[in-house]
Amino acid sequence: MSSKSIEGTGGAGRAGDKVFSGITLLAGCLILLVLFSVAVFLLWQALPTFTADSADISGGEGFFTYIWPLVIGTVIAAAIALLIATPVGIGVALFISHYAPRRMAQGLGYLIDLLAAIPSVVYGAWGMMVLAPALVGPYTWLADNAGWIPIFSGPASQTGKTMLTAGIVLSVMVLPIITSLTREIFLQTPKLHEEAALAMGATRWEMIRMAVFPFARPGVISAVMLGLGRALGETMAVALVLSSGGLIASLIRPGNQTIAAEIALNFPEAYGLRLSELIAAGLVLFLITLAVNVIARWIISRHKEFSGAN
Amino acid sequence: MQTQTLSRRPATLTKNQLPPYAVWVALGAAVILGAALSALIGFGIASFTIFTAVIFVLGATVMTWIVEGRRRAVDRFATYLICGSFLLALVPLVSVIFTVLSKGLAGLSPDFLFTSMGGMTGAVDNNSAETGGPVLGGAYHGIVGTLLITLWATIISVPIGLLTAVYLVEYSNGGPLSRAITFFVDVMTGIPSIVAGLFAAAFFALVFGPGVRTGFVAAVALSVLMIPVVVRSTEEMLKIVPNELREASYALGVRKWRTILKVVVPTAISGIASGVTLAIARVIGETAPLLVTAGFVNTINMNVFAGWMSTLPTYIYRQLMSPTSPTNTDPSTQRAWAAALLLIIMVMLLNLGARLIARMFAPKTGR
Amino acid sequence: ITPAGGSTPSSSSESTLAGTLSGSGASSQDSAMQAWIAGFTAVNPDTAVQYSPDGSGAGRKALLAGGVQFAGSDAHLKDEEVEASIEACGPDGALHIPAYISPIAIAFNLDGVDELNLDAETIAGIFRGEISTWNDPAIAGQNEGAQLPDTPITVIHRSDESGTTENFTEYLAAAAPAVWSTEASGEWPADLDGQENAQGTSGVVSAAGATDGAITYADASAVEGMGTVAVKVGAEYVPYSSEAAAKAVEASTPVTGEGRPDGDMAMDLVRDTTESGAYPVVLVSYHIYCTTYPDSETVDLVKAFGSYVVSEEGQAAAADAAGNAELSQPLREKAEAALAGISVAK
Amino acid sequence: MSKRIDVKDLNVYYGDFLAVENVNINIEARSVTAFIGPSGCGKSTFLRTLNRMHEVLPGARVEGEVLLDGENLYGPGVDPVTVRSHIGMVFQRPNPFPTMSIRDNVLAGVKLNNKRISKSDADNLVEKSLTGANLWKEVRDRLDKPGSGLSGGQQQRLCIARAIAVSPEVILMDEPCSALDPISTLAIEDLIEELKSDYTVVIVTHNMQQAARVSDKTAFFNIAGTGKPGKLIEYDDTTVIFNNPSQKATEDYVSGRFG
Amino acid sequence: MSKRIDVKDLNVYYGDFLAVENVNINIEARSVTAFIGPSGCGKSTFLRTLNRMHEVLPGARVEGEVLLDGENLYGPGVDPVTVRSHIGMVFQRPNPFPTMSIRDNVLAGVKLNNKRISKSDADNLVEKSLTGANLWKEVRDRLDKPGSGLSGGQQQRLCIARAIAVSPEVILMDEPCSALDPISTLAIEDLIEELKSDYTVVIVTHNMQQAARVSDKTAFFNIAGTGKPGKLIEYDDTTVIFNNPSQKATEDYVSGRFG
Ligand SMILES: Nc1ncnc2c1ncn2[C@@H]1O[C@H](COP(=O)(O)OP(=O)(O)OP(=O)(O)O)[C@@H](O)[C@H]1O
Ligand SMILES: Nc1ncnc2c1ncn2[C@@H]1O[C@H](COP(=O)(O)OP(=O)(O)OP(=O)(O)O)[C@@H](O)[C@H]1O
Ligand SMILES: [Mg+2]
Ligand SMILES: [Mg+2]
Ligand SMILES: O=P([O-])([O-])[O-]
Repeated sequence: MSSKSIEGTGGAGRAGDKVFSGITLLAGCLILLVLFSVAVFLLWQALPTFTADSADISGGEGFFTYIWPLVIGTVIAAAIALLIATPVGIGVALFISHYAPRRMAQGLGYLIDLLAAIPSVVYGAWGMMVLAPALVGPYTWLADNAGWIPIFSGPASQTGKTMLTAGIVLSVMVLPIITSLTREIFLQTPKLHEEAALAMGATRWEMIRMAVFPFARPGVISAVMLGLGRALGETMAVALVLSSGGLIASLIRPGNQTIAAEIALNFPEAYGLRLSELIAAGLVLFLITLAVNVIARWIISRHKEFSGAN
Repeated sequence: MQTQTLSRRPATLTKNQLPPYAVWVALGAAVILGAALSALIGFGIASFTIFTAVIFVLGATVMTWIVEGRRRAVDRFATYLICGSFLLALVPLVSVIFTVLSKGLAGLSPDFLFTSMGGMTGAVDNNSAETGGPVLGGAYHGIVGTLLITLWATIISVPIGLLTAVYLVEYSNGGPLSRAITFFVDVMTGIPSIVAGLFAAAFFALVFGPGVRTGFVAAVALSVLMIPVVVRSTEEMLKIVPNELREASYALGVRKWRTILKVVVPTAISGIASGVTLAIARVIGETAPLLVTAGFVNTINMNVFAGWMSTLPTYIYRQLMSPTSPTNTDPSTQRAWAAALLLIIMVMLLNLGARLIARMFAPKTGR
Repeated sequence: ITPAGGSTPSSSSESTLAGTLSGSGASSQDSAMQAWIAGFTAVNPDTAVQYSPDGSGAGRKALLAGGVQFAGSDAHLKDEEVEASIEACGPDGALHIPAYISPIAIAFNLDGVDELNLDAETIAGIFRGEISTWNDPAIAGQNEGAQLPDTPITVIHRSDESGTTENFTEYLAAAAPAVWSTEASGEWPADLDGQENAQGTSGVVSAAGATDGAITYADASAVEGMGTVAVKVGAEYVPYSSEAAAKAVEASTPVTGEGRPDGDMAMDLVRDTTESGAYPVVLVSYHIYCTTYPDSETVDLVKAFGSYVVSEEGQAAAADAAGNAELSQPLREKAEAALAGISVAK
Repeated sequence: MSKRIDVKDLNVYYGDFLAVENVNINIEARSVTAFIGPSGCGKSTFLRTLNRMHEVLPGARVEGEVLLDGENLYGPGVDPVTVRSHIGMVFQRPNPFPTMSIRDNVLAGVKLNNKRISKSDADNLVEKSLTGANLWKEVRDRLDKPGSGLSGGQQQRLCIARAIAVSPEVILMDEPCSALDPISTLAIEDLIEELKSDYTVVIVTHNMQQAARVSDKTAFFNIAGTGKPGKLIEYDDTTVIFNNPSQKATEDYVSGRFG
Repeated sequence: MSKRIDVKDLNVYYGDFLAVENVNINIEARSVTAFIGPSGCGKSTFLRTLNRMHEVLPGARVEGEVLLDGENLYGPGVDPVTVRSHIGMVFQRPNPFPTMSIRDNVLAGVKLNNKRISKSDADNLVEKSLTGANLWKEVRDRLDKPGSGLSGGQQQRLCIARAIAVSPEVILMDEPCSALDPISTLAIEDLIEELKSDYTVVIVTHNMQQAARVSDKTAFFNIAGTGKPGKLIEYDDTTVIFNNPSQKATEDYVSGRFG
């Protein structure tokens, strides 16, 4: 074959590389741009709220007084959802990755993924028509027998549409997100470390604690964050399932409200300042998400020295 | 050297083992005790199951602790909790599916699939409720809208999400820009869907004047919700493509971009497909952003660029929240649940389809 | 071309109308709207009318922004909106036509009790939570012989901002000012703790239907099968009915003021009326049109649709589908005259 | 403390695939036994059956007997977890737990059985194990640093320290030096020499020189081709295997004619 | 077709870490050159600098010159992609593209670059390359089956076929047999023997017997300890390196005294 030179060829090919990497960069920047415009949009629309006379804001005592019960409500709903969904989700993921017979594992994963296929209106309707009525009995029981705990103080809701119910519905919606991601991560635990633990005479659970959890920790945290995003932002299910009201400690009485549901319920009739208020509430939700993500990243990075990625 | 070992361990390999039937004995005892206890507070399936499960788990654990020691007991306890959490997760799934099936199956007729709500009024429903006739009207317009809007949302967000993931995994080297993108993608996952809708509506109003509501605007709103999911899942999938394949390709004198398109992406395609499916499943059920972007109509519209459109979720929502006939809500309720069933079936089919496509392109491991 | 306002669409069966009319607004008239759309497009096959039940506020906002040609609204334009309407609709601003009138029923779920007589103070007391059991003397005193249990009263109100709530609280604030101290508003007062709520008319009705001892307020068409309250007006107790509602509407006072066109039908209901046989807990939902549109096709379409809605035929179709009250003859005539004034912008 | 291992008629499977066929071998206590053979002949697979690590892989199973001082590891009622705490293992790639400090790595196995080990006992044990693994001097000042910060050779010795901390009777090593530089390799070889006075040591190596240097007895495994099962060809004193093997294949292999 | 390689004063870095220091070597055309040395001494690293694969890793860089028939691979204006199509590479673990058939794997170098090639040309090329890699007979009937369905040895030969299909001048192989069974190893060694008549072959191996069997010249690399740079200790005819090396370290290594 003729002797080829290595110089001066491939100019066009190089351009291809440049163009493609340029396009990918563009796509990345586009995302930043979209997010930036969402932020600008929120700020711009919310601005009148912050300059308005505090007597004109809903509740008549300024934006802070208006928003903070909603913030607490949002946090409570998301917290209940995560408190339930995180352990169960991790359990389900572990079941699929380390406990179920290998042949069944994939099918079982598909089954759980089905939960993600159910639209939120349907969850809302299910929560309102099936779950809430079913929970009236237990709530009454709780109010009678555990009423001294503030979160269970009575009288219990007669419709079952309470914060706890909303949290449970949210946890069901968040579960498949946490499960499907953590499952993938658990499956990727280095065999090396799993075997190191087993060879030392660890039981399966000890192996999971020694090798799987430390490795998966950052991944599990991001999975939970994704789930949290869903829980914080969910509108329809909460709007349908929660009998909203002012801030109260009891989870089995009607009361509390989340930001997303507040926006959805009041947006249609909102006008002028009220509209700005709702958008400002959206901005606050945005900030909560931001804060939560910052904290999550901080937790992940704090243990970087000991991270499983080394 | 060491004479006394720090670890206590049985002298032989088989000491301190529970016989295999012990677990069944524990289960039997738990069932009986559980029934007795739940009878005390008025027998119910739920309380019976809970009592039995709790007694069984605790009993078996304690039994193991006594005979086999702490470590086995903890292991057994963890095993039960983990299997239990799986069973627990099935409860809502079964309940939702059962609810949807029992309320919606009756309404799922060919008529429902192929007619719209055009011309349907409360009078029609009143009539069918009073005469016991069939429920008329269907969700065809919603099916069309759902398919078109989701399709467009996918067309917009998959390339952007995929390319961004490619940038993050293949090009960025963890620079500040990539960290910014990763971070904001995380933040994007928390945007409430209604805000995405408002944003898209405001954006199009700014460009095309007020009141522009089309399927496409809705698709843009859904894209804002879809993109982060696509980026996240694709990123993870690209990361696990072995480097040796990239190197094999480079070593053949293949350019990086071709390597990415022809080797890396195809290898990860099955994971990407399931990520995209997850993203679609995430947005296909959205209601709130659709109402402010695509409006709501009862007639068929096939054009995403002009005119209002309904989707199945908005259809469900409207049928439930403002029934066609306020006096006889049953026909609307039935239509809503039938549409819900349809929507779930659609997502399942989509999921299966994605798996099939993925299998076609996926790495072949036949032996 | 249809003669202005004069004839109903049925007389122009060879319709030459074409085009799409978009509206947005109150969800209360959604069901009636579907009937109007079906009836109108059946005789005008080349037309399309779309209505998005986004809520009254959103509808008015969309009309004023030029996004739709008409709005459906449970309330008439506020003063600052009237100002804005001059910019959006021409010098005469926007026109209110009452299209949908419906009594708001106060409905409860109590075994064996189908009807209760209550005065405004008692109703307000119940909905404030001050009267908390069904056998409270305030209730029992007005209902000799009724079997009232000691069930606690569960108040279920609307969780979303709504025209129904606004009209209901307007009634309470006007008729029982001593008890109902908060201002009328589309949002339920936030300081009333421990009450249940649900989204939308169907939401409150189904929640109340499933809860023993519940009481709620809702568009009367939706409360089939529940016990309802006859409201004390003057000296007598008036149960809800279409006729009683229409009577209350007739007794209303027109809204006047700067920037409202001639013949505008925006009205303020007299909630504390003592007129015999009137049921003052009533909701009037308007169609709000511009007085001028940029082109004649739209003008024709708007006029034709608007006339159909208020026509005897249109009102009957709506009442059939949605169970609301029909417009009375005098109101209908006034509405048709007003619609005739819509014209092409200069 | 050290125990002998006798293997009888062992067949090892991955699902339906017979990976190692019919092995009979008697491994002496307090000695170093080396397994050599070409890649894929089943050395690792066989080694892993000696502490029931094989069955960790899905579908993997075993037929036959492995006797630890006469007790069958695969007998009914034997818990693999117990087996593994009697028979320790060191892998080809050093695998300290990345999230644990050096100290915790050493104590990882001990803490499983003895949750509330006193601080002084633990300190003693850490020092003794690390000294036993020839690592104490190098890491005494940074016991609280992550184990993954050590060099490859140090990590491997840390893994050995971790294995001997639970005072097993047998230590299995699968190519413990193949990822290490020559200096670390020498350190590990010295260590093996020392370990043999207390433990039964079995080592897999692809390096015949290493086998010759460290082992008392050597087992040569071979495979007839891809898809065929690996077999134990010859097992004898190391000097015999390297200088005077009875099988032609062994001679070819140790003299470098293939592999 | 075959070309010689001359390396001048080459330093290879991973970020700030100097992995290989100051290598000078002249590799003959139409010959087999073997790199041997203990693990971590930089054999792979150095090999990868010969076709600019090194710089694929983030932070990796090179100082010095590598001349392919006198032309500097690291000269300005030289496109690494072009370099790699002149100098092929085969890796330690066989890595056929899992999404492609056997035929597509062989054509990968051509097709992935979107070069248009007629069906008959492609068929010819596939046959020629697979024949060149000693694989044609075994796979001619299942060219459309996935490449990952082959045995390890066949996969490795498929990778070699893939490498020679782009008609390179030099073929670099990084421990091409270390994952293979003895029979496949022999097949590959035979193949290397044949390849040498057309290509310049450079092979890294940890198996000294293999180096002795297949190579004409041998380069011995060594490392002083973890964290130190690897160095080329000695480079000479294979017979000299194995029988009469001039350096003490080389002698120690080839005689199995360490490594
Ligand atoms: N997880 C597994 N599943 C199926 N087969 C396997 C698995 N691991 C190994 N094998 C097969 O078992 C046989 C023996 O493999 P093993 O790893 O024991 O060889 P080895 O002698 O240790 O080789 P090396 O020197 O490369 O480590 C090989 O044919 C291999 O392909
Ligand atoms: N990607 C990398 N980043 C940083 N350092 C590396 C990287 N790859 C290898 N090294 C270091 O470079 C040195 C040489 O490694 P190299 O892989 O070239 O050795 P080798 O001689 O090929 O060893 P082996 O026989 O184990 O393959 C080692 O110290 C290694 O730790
Ligand atoms: Mg091995
Ligand atoms: Mg190497
Ligand atoms: O009609 P509403 O405004 O009460 O929903």
